[in-house]
Amino acid sequence: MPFLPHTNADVASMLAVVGAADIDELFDEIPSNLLNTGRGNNAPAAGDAAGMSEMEMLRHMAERARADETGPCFLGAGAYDHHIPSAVWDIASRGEFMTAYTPYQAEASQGTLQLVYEFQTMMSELTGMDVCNASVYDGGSGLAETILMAVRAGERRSKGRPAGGRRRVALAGAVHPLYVAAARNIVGHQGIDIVQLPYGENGLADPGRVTGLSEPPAAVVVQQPNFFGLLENVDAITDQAHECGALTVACVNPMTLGLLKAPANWGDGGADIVCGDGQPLGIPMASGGPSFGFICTRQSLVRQLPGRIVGRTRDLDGNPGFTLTLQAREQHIRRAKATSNICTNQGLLVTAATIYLSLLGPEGLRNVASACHARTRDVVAALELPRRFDAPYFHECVLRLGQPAQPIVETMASRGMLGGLALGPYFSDLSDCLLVCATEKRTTSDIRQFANALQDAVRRAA
Amino acid sequence: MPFLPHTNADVASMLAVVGAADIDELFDEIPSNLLNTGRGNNAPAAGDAAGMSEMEMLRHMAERARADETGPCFLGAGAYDHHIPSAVWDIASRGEFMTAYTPYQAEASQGTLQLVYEFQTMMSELTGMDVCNASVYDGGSGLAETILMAVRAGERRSKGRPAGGRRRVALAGAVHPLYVAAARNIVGHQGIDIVQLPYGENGLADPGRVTGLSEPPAAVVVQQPNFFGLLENVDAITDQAHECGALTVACVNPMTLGLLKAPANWGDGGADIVCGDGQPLGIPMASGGPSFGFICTRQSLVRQLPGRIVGRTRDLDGNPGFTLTLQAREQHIRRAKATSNICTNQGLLVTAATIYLSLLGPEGLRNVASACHARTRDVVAALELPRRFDAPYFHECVLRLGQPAQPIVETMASRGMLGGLALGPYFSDLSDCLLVCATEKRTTSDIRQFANALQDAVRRAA
Amino acid sequence: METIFDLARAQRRAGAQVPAPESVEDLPKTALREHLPALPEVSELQAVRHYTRLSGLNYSIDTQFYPLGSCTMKYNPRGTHRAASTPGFLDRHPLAPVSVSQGFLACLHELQEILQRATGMGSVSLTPMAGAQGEFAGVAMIRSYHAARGDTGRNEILVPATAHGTNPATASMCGCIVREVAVGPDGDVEIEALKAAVGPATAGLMTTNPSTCGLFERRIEEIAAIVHDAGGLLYYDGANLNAVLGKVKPADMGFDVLHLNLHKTFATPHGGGGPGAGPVGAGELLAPYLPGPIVEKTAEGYRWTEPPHSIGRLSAFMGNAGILLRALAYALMLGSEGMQRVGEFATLNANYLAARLGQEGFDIAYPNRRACHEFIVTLAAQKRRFGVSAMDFAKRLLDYGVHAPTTYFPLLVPECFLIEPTETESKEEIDAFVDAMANVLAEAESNPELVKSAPHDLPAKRLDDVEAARRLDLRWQARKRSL
Amino acid sequence: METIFDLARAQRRAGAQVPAPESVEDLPKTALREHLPALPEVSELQAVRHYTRLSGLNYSIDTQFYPLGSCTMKYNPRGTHRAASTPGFLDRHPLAPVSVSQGFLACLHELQEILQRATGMGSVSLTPMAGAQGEFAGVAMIRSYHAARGDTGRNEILVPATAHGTNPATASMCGCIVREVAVGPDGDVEIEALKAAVGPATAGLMTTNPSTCGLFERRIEEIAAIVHDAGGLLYYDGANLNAVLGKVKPADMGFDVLHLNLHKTFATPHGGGGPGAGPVGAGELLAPYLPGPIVEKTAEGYRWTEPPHSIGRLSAFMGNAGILLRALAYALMLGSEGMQRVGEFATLNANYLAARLGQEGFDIAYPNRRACHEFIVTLAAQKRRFGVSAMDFAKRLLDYGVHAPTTYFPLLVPECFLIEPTETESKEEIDAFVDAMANVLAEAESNPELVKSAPHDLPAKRLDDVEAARRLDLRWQARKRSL
Ligand SMILES: Cc1ncc(COP(=O)(O)O)c(C=O)c1O
Ligand SMILES: Cc1ncc(COP(=O)(O)O)c(C=O)c1O
Repeated sequence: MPFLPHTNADVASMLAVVGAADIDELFDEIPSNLLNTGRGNNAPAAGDAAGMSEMEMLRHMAERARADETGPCFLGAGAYDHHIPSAVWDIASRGEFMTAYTPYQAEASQGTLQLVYEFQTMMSELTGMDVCNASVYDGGSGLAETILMAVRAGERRSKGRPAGGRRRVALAGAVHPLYVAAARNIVGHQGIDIVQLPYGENGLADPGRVTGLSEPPAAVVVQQPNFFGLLENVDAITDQAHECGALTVACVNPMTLGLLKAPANWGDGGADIVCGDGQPLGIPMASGGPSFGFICTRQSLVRQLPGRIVGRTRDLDGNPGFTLTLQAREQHIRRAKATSNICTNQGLLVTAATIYLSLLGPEGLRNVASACHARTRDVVAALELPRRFDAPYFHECVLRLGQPAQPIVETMASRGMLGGLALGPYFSDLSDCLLVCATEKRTTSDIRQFANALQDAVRRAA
Repeated sequence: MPFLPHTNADVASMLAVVGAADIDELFDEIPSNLLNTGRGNNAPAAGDAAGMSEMEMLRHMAERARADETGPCFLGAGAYDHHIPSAVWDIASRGEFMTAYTPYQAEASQGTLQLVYEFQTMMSELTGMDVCNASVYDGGSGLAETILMAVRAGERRSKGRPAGGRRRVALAGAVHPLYVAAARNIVGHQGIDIVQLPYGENGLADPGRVTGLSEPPAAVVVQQPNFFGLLENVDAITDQAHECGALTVACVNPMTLGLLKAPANWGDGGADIVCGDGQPLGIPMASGGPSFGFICTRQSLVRQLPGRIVGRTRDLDGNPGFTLTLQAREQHIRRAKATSNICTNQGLLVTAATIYLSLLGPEGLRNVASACHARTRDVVAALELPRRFDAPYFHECVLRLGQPAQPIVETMASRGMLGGLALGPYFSDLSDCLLVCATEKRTTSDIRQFANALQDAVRRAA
Repeated sequence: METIFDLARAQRRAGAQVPAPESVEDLPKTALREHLPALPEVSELQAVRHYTRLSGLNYSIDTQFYPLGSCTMKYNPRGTHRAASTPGFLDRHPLAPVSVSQGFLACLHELQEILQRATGMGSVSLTPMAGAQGEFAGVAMIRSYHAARGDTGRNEILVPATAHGTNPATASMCGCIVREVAVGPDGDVEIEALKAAVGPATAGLMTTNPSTCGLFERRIEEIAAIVHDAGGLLYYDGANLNAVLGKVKPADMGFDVLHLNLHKTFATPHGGGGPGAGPVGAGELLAPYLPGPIVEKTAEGYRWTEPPHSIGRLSAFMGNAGILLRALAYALMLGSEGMQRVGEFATLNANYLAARLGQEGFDIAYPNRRACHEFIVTLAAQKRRFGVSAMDFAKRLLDYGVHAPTTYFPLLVPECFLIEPTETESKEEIDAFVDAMANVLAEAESNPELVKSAPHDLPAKRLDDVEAARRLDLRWQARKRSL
Repeated sequence: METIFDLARAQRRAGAQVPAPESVEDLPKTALREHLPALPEVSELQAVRHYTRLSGLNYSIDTQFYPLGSCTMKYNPRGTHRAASTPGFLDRHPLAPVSVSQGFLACLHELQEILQRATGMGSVSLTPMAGAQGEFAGVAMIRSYHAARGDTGRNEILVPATAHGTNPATASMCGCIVREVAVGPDGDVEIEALKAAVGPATAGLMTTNPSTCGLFERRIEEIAAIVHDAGGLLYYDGANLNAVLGKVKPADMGFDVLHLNLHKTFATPHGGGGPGAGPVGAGELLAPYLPGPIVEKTAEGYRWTEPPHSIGRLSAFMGNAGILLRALAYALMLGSEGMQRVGEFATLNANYLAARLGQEGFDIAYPNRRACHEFIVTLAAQKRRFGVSAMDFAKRLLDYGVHAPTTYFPLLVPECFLIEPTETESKEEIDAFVDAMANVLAEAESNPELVKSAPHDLPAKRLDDVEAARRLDLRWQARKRSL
């Protein structure tokens, strides 16, 4: 077996200490009818019983990986092909970060703990909020956790008062549909109701709709930029939500905050909770995971915040140091009454994002954001296709193909190009629409190549 | 500039301390006619004056790298496509190994120093010799250093006696021709003469030829396996060399020593100096460099050994520790009288090789060696081409194509396959011969694919 | 150590990482921020040096023995990291069409089959992103099953008193009520207590086996029968599967649904907090409720599918795909024989370590039971005699260059250490740990203050958790620079 | 720390790395070994943990300020490592046909051009594998040039007394006789001594500029004229080019041939001892003698070529190709402006540090000269007054978490430190170094024993070099296990 250090001599002397004749004897408490004593009937589907060598395994995996390589990516929709500085993963994959457990023993985990404290600071700076947690799983499930948090917070505020829509949350219509699906599937089990406000002809949520709801919801969720890449009227929505006593939940792409207004500054009062997916911050797309979700909030709501939080404290000598804090909210202490069941989170990705943000700095992040916008502008210009919505877009844009988009995407794929997302499966009224995206990595020649291929595919299919 | 930390405020305060008005003033000792005061006239050929971002640079380099990707490699001839365990470079490229200097401050370099001590031990075990240096540049220049060392050693032994062939070295005919070229170009400047003994019809050196030389040389150099992949009669050659008072120099592929007799055990007396290239030990082919050369020898010749050597010693508390030793042989102390001018060597590759050998262990290295031999046997069987030499081969073999080999190699390359080495440019009598090689990485399907393509190319060209 | 913010200076930057600026004149001013966020402004070298140094302050598997019970801190093979880092996988967009995803889908399908075989479950869904999310999926499936049958009164989830915190927390998140079932002095669930607890409100029972006490629940078949007879279903928390991998299949024990912690049993690195992956497996009854997407093999190739009554997706995309690839790579290197040996040698190491510690005078919590892959030592006697707590002991162990075992879990056993050496540690490492434990024991007797004020040789002295929670300091503030 | 051999046990192995055995029955028995070599037998985790831990015992740029004079320990950008690690480069066979090597050849050609522009030399050969091999190539070229002209009596190489050891050693390896030329009290070569030294036996002069004293040789043009007039040629040792990169071109100073240390000026990592790369450049006179191969651009693409009177190849293949790719990547990121700023800011940092140390009471060896990218401090006064040597000082600095400067080089200045901060270090790092120096100075006065017995906080106390050389222990021996 590849990873066992035991020599025959070791086994013999260890068994002697234990007082067992053989290893099988160590399993003598297990009912024999349950015990699999033969070898090999758990065989993996590939490879023989003895297992592959690392060389064979890598060849097997590399052949498969090669089959999936494609050309330049113009697909976004929640996962973005950004440049990742080489230093990010050279450092994040150091054994000391990658093979440590959750930092329960603070004195032996100051590296990870300080880094998370720095991460919390950076995310607070980006969103303008007071605090950030040390990650939840991803943007989709993170939205669910955020909704649960908002409902809890709402219930605390409305204690004594009639329940009303306190277990209902309103979502803007153009929140990422896969986030909405995940959130529904999770919060539904606590009887929380999600209502979606339709998006208007311009692709945006109508702030007026918020106050128009029969019962004011616990929270209003808006995504900026929204799923269509458009800039919502976040100021008005925030104000309307607050007006009807709801919390404002912002779902954001943290990369765009290099340029876009921090949610804390939305409207008069600012968003109350900010969530999102950290993938754009130095995380490879990697089929969507591992990435990480994050939740930021105001100091007043910190005890409702799920997930781990690191605090600065002092050691016996009075020197500063870092430790997990507010653990009394967590499942291992609070059990059935915890803010969430989350335990293992996405720590290594937080590590990468922290290094990424340090390397980019304020100017770097702003320039990445502006380059993404500029390249998308170039794509829209090159494609010469009508835009479906006329609100300002950031780095994704919905274009009308005048024919079903799905076959076009397939054609592009057969030429090794990720040409965007066909919106039909998500919004039946948009089946002739393509959501395209460009990041700072796309070159003029990528864009030309893409435009030619897409125009050609559209022409042939028409 | 990408890697400068200086803010304008820093520059101003630093200049104030120095007492200079601006940075240009710091260059006021340089004759102004030499000084380039304008910007940009050292422009790299690509990219603009401001330099590329890392993202742009990586794209530029990746496009070029992609152009050179080929299919399975059946080319050897001194560089071999072996499996490298992932752990090797994950660890060797840790900043603490990769960005340290030569371990001059021993107390701050115990990591590298202990590792080199372990390396010296492993190489001594493989070759059977007493000591190994901490690397020379590569196999080719290392052979030159070895010849210089042998001549020095010979001169010391023959002090007072007539010089004879003491500045002459005999090389077996099938030593790697590029090693021979490098060695000639280097040792020639010290008036050392290299004679090459022709290889026989069986591709091997004739041991009888050694004693047949008019004047006994300082040393006889034999490569095992030789350039043609054949196993030389190393026992007889060693004995013959010793008989005529010459040293025996073994040039070896360290991977093969997992299986082949250690040079220390050749003949009755064993080889006196062993050199070679460490590339097969966990070093990527990387166009031939960086790899590393090594030289092992007997204790009695250690003061003639060029390059760095690490010794175990004690610290002030009496605890064991490691340090560079025998520095009095080296250029920075001995200057014009040093054993060699080498200073910077190939330390990081030694690091990788040490980790590689630790992961492979005796059994692993033996199995790699036996797999290389077995796969080459499979290739020879699959190709159904006549062998040029009938002596036993190890993991390279010379096959006769019955037509010029160079065009066949070109045809194979145009199909993205490295089909072996055409021997014509190196040995004019072998222009219809192809040197093929297979490592443990070659699969049955690789070999089938190769055999089909080669047979097809041969058929078409015939 | 200074924070990255302390190193920052206005206008400093890692220039090679900053793209050229572009005009955004066309964007509405109201959408833009007025000031740049105060992210650190450092040079590339400063960032590299800072985070490289920070890494050196951690204990990790790659640098220390790490016998953290319930966490299975085994060797994380570097090859699996490389496999998952292949560009074709790393650069794959999650929504790439199936036609250009056959390699990735083949991998997932292969892993599904491996996990099916290893657990005996007929179907597996890989999407849950950690153990707790797997648990959520499982409980949600149980609820959906009952609901689909119109059996709407079942809203209670039973857990042994020793259950891991995620079990009750998950049940709550799924809208269930949690009932704890007592565990007897032999470490097994009390059958009578269980019988008393089940009833028409019972949705199911969640349990690990081996239990969080490191003991094999010997009457598991009887337990399964009781729950099933009461109309409930059985959830297997697979976090402890390492002990019996390849030896016992959860399906054979009577479980209906389970999750596995790939970041434990399948050696994917824990990353200082994650990521993990918590695939769920189900038998015939619950398979239709599995979360999607699942990979299906058809004559035309692999494709995504959703089980007919799926509880739906739990994440935006396909879970922690990169972790799944690592687990597959690991399983392929193990082969079926290797998989069986995992459980065998994890158990050998644990029993050997328990025996050695017993010889050194430590109290093993369940001395008459076989240890599985982990076991409990209670330091209650030492606490009583020397005033040295399990936490003190743990902190002092750090000074000996080993990570401490899990402390104060399970809650049942006072002053406890849950110790899990894992199968990839050598006898010498285990012996060195025994020596460290024996030394600390001697110190506890001769110099308890030394132990109570530990650690002494780490980057920080004992940190004040109470202070941390009382005076919350959760982010660096510019004013601190002047301190 | 235990060696890897101490961790080994018979029959232990890293199984995933061991291929299946194959028969070698067909090989002659006499060619085979009888016993397996005693390589370490360890598990994969043991190897990973051992070497990861060993790495932690090193000081390095990524973890410490490293002002090692003459070594240019600047930041090694991680992006250049990634560029060179692209599979198309990493897996490229050195003898791959030119038709499948156009990407690689284009890179080399681009680097040749960049180095030509940076040095003013018309031709560059990239093959030398380090500075010393570049020097060898250069001296061999000079010899070949004279020989080709029938000027056979020229076998003397002149070097300043302060020359780096590789200069005289190289001259000897090339079969030349070395003559040292005195350096005056102002740090410049003594013109009169040079005039006396040149003659019909002069093959050439080797020198750096800035010199090993960190000073710009002001009369370099006069020196060049003297050597040229005597029929000799000028070799530029480019190890110190960082000081004037983009500011002064060696060709303009009158040099005929040079080498560059890419592992210094071009930021490729030193790797704990190497590898480096020492490309040689030559003007019209010597270009025909450059070592091959060189890359040429033709209408049909790139190809290998040999200069007409080449001194021939010096290595089996194309030098340290991977290092060349890293240097190219670095140069591309610098751009021409960045290249110029290298010299400027290296010089600024050095002059600032020299000024600060002067203020703290240290003796700058050449106080009336501008420092270039490095400068010399002499601790002769401290040695005299406190009995604390430069070596003691160096060892004590290590305790402050900074690497020591180069000690006792150049030989001319007693008790010297050659200090080179490089341009990639921040003012704060430099200030912290000044503080450390000042502290050690205070300690030297108040508690010289503390300094003389340093280091105190490193993995080893002061190591006994004399013992190491007297009782040679160059490899681990099995019997030591019992010690
Ligand atoms: C017994 C047990 N169950 C469940 C979990 C939860 O798994 P995760 O941390 O992956 O959410 C853990 C891990 O901490 C565990 O030890
Ligand atoms: C001034 C000087 N010349 C030459 C060399 C030799 O270069 P290398 O070590 O690359 O052989 C060095 C480096 O140590 C040096 O500092």
